[in-house]
Amino acid sequence: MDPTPATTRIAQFDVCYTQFLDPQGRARGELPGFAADADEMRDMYRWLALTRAFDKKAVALQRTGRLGTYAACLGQEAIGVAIGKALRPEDIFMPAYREYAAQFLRGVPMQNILLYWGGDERGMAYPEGTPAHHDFPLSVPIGTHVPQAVGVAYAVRLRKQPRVVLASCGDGATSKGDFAEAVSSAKLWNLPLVFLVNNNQWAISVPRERQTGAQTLAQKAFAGGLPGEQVDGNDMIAVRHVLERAVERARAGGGPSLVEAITYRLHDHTTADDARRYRSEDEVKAAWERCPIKRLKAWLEGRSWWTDADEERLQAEGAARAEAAAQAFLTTPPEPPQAIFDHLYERLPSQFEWQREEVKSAGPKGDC
Amino acid sequence: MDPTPATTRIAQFDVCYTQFLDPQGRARGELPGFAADADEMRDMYRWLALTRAFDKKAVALQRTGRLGTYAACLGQEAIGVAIGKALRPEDIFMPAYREYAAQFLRGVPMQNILLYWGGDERGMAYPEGTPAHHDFPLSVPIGTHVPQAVGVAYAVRLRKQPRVVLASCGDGATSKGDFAEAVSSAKLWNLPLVFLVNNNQWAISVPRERQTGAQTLAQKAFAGGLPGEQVDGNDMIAVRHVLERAVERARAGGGPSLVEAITYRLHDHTTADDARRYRSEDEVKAAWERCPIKRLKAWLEGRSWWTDADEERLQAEGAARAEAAAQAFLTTPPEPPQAIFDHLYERLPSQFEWQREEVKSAGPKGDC
Amino acid sequence: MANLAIIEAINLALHSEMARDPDVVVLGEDIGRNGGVFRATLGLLDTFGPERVIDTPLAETLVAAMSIGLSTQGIRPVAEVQFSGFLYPCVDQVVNHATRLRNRTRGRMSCPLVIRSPNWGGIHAPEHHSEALETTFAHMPGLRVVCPSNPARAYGLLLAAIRDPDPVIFLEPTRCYRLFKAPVEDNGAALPLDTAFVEREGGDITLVSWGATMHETRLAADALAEQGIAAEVIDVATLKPLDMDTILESVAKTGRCVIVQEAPRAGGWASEIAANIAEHGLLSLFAPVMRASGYDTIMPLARSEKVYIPDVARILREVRKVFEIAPKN
Amino acid sequence: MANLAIIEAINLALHSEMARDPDVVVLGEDIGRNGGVFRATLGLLDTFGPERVIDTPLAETLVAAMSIGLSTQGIRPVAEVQFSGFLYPCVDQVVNHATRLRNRTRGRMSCPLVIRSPNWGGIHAPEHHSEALETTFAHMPGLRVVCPSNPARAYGLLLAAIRDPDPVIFLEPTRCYRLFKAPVEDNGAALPLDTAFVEREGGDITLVSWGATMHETRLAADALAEQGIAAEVIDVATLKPLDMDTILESVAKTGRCVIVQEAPRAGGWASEIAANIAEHGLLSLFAPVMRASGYDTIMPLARSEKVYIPDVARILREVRKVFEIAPKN
Ligand SMILES: Cc1ncc(C[n+]2csc(CCOP(=O)(O)OP(=O)(O)O)c2C)c(N)n1
Ligand SMILES: Cc1ncc(C[n+]2csc(CCOP(=O)(O)OP(=O)(O)O)c2C)c(N)n1
Ligand SMILES: [Mg+2]
Ligand SMILES: [Mg+2]
Repeated sequence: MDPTPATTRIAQFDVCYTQFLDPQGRARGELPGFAADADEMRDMYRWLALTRAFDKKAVALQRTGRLGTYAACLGQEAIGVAIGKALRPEDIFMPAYREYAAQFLRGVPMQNILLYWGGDERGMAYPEGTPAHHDFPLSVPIGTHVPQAVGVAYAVRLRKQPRVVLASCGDGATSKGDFAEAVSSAKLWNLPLVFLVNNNQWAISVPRERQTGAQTLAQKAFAGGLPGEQVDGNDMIAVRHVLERAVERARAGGGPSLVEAITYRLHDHTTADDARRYRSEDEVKAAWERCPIKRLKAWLEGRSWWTDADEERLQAEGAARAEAAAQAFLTTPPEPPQAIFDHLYERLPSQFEWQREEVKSAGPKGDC
Repeated sequence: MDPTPATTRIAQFDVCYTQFLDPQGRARGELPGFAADADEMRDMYRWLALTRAFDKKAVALQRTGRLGTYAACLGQEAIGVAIGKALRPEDIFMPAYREYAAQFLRGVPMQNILLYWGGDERGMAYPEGTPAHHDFPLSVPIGTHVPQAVGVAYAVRLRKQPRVVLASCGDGATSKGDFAEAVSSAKLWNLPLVFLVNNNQWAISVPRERQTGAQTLAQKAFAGGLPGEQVDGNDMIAVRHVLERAVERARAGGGPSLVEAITYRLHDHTTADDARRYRSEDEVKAAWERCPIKRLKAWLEGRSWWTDADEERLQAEGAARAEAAAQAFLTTPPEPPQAIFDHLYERLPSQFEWQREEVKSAGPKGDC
Repeated sequence: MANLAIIEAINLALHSEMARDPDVVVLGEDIGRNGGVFRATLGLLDTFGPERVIDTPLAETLVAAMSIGLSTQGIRPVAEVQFSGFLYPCVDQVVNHATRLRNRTRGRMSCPLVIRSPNWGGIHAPEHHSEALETTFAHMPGLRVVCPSNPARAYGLLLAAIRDPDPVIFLEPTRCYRLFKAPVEDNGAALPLDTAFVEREGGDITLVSWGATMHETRLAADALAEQGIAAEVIDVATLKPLDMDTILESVAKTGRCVIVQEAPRAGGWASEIAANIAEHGLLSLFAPVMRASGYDTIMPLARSEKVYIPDVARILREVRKVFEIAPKN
Repeated sequence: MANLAIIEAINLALHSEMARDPDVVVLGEDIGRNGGVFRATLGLLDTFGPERVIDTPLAETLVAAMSIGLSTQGIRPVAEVQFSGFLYPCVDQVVNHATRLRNRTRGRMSCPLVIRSPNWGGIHAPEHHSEALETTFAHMPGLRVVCPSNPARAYGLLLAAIRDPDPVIFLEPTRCYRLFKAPVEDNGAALPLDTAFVEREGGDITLVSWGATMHETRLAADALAEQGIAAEVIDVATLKPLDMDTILESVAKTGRCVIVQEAPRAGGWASEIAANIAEHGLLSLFAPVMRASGYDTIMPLARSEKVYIPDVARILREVRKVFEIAPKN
């Protein structure tokens, strides 16, 4: 724009980027308070590692024909752990589908995730008594759950509850109108709502820069007048800090905001995908250098908060938990066939009874 | 955001506002080149006045039961004239429904607009040989035509044509996901595309500030990495200048952009609406002070480019044209009933022939 | 007991249920200060305040999605979509989420929401304001689709829809909003959401319809009565779940059936009813099941809308065909 | 003449028509470098370049709207939507614009576009990847809805769809993509878009289906043949406009009919066909028209999808009912 005397600047917007640890795990400056708590930091590391162990197991189950299509979270574990740590039990989490770590922290048993990708709806019946029990299930239709978060947060505000709603979605999801309608409206009611964009650089085969003309995804916040910021999503400390700040601002009445967490999808899109078709091995290799687990481990070790023995114990725990989950999943008997009618309505209208009866008398047909 | 040493600013966005004439019609500084052309400036004034005469006639026809629901453009005429002037004949205009002035400039006969709101599809059969013949018809489902503009502009670019596509919509439309999907994607292909937001402060009864949390609508551009700016849409000189600049940038390969033109809906939303239910008379009265016609007239008079005799002639022309359009509309015989099948497909499949026959033999049932 | 028009009965039901149940909220475009473009929500803002009477931005996907979000939290949202032609942006949210959240979480979560919208043509409205959406929704598993046709049913069925634990699409007959008044008791009593209403008994032919075309159907029955033909008139009212028992019972008695719908013929709900009769009532039929229907063309603009909408003449034409094949003896 | 699977025939048709007509472009998510998640667009990017093979952002409304915009300019867009469960965000654009632009401009503009999508279940895919969308679209005036069921028809019907001057929804049988191979001649010859195919002649009963369930229907016909029952098998292929003549001719001969569909039963296209038989073929029927159908419930996740999808046993059960009422003499 050529400014003329008749042109005045009326608004200005910034996008900031936060990173505490460099890829080698060296602190770039002063760290947030929680980083002084060795137990807490070790716990975060533990969840990263457990999630990776789970992920590995799930892929292995799929590769051996014992699980359906699975969407791995390899390399993106820190975002999930950050969500799990930033939210309080009473908060409401509305995931896309790669934030397993957050779900684990909120009480979703690992076998539930396996059941889900194994084709069993009971995978999304998260147990009573856990925070996850009031969380949303995974959402496959991309971005569609995001505007629902506006309604959930509205309900929270209506009831004057001190709860925060966090909806996460991928970089691809930010192209959907659903996402934009949510962002555009959230500030109207000053909702206690955080939008988290899990920018893993790819939406199946479409790279981030072919997804939108926007230079950052954080700036999509401005379309709704929200603050939007970027954070290194592979820096466990940074992503937790930034998310926690956004969540607590929302809780304190400071309104909605958007966080874009930069990460990288180290795995194929799902087990049904072959990413070598569309991206270079070099790119993936370079991304491994920014792995969140390696980075936090280096930092912990630098502080002498982590030993080889700790690591060995943790690896064993991860393998054992993943194996236990796999066993629980594999030994879960299928539902009776007529279960496909049992949660259609609160009470099945009599008009559909004969269909349920037909299915019941035809007997089991399931497989998988 | 509390900046820490770990936080860096990575992007910045400005929204500017342009106004050349103050509400009294006084130039606030140097004017763009076209303002030195007295004939051109008078021509713009003429189109403003003709449009207002048409608008008045249409409302009168509705009030006397001779037209269906009509959406007036009272007070918003300058935006339409600016579009008409900024576009070349070969460009493609995709209107919402209040930019009649642009349509008139591009060759839509006034009676076509009356036919349309009078409930006759032929109103949108814009005449061959006019630029409007390749323009889109009015679009009632709010915002839905905007993403279509991405496809139209893509076709233009594919064919390497030196044409620009301009899609206009209201402030309310910017809340639709359709609008956001278009904005988000337009820069990916560097399309020759201008989004014009006709911000008349109201979407039926919903005021601009209850439409979105965004401080301006111009900043919705940033969600797609486009430049976005605001202009005084009631300042004929400013809105033409800013639009022309956006159109010519697009034509020159400079890519898509978004212009938010600030105006005010002086009339009820449509003739079916009663705006007194939800907004104050004071607000409307104050808005009349910013009327674009009054403003340009004052400026023209200040330069001695417009006389009372000119005004009288123009008013007479406007009344005569509007009356002629009304007569042409009122004397247009209805289509035969079976016409409801004649443009359903290029050739009506034989399966539907009997329906067409049934309608034909039942004879006319139309009214209105 | 007041004499009310359908739109007034809807307004009364909303007032009544919002007063009774503090968890009920209404939302939509222009439903607050403006009271809705048809005034269905008139007075709600003043009575219940802006927290429970939510003017939304112009974004129908958001309206549906917000309703889903609210309903998962125990709120009972009643959304208004201004005209049913603008319901299409809600379809994805309704079918991919609202109808299946209960099922996909095995009962952990649910969506007790209502989406109301004026449906069908006949008021000389602008383009896209006269659509017939009932079949699109009624085909979706997990949904209830309700189409009231008189004031008392509008009141009682809307109460039922709001109280129902599952999602309900509530399509109101725009052109009948103020067409006639009838007594409505504000007794807070819901009507059943799975029952067709036999409005008028008759042994010669069964006329089946719902929503706006109930009006033309009633007039057709009047006209037939004058010709000495006793039509049984059934208001389907709830399209899903569909009460075929009532229809089949009637057809068993009359042996003749004409179904009246305004939606396009191909794949309309009349076809579903006819198919069920063909399956379960074939042996009682004296003549083919005929459909007096909207045509398989775009709803025309105002000047030709009467060409499209099935009128009494079109209904009688189908009835005549039936009696030509199977004369009254 | 090559032996091709359905997915290969689709790929061949795209290659062939893009080579023949420079105005044809393809667009959609992951259709470029990745060749589509099912590889329908394999090789197109290398052959025709990124200007004509457009990887879109993840926005289905945009994909539909871009297709509309492109088609108005004389381009022939062939859009892919990754799974039909993600077609819902296209519905508004299709019904409020694509199907009616010609009509509302009285022929001045038109939308010769194709939207392709894998439809129906059976591949153990994740949630929302196994939906049956055909009826939702077939109810819309101004549209053509095409569901191929074998490689040659996939090739010929897709060519026809691309060349058709009006919008076409093209729903492909996901679970049959690679199920079998059959000869396909790459002769650039389109098949008619308004004609059902009598695949197998027989005088005892008419079996009608389309898309994926044609497979189970063929197997059912085989099983019946072993029992000495000669089934006439009709592939509807084009749901809209619907070729009832072919179906009615067959029913006139057999007097018995079972319609097989995977979509939910209520309001499915089987109901439309049954309603038309009830209207026009009533007198030739020996027994009720039965529907072997998907159920009125949410398509289950992979473990139970076979419970939902009509299999040979379910088809034979409906056939048995027919013969119980009207035994073969
Ligand atoms: C509405 C919709 N369209 C298409 C798909 C198919 N699909 C599944 S995942 C995916 C890419 C998602 O990308 P992103 O949002 O970045 O999330 P990521 O998988 O990278 O975590 C696509 C296109 C879908 N699930 N939903
Ligand atoms: C998708 C859709 N939703 C609702 C409506 C009903 N409606 C017609 S105009 C309008 C307000 C439009 O506001 P805006 O975009 O600001 O345009 P304006 O009328 O002010 O020019 C609404 C809600 C519609 N036409 N389309
Ligand atoms: Mg991604
Ligand atoms: Mg406006």
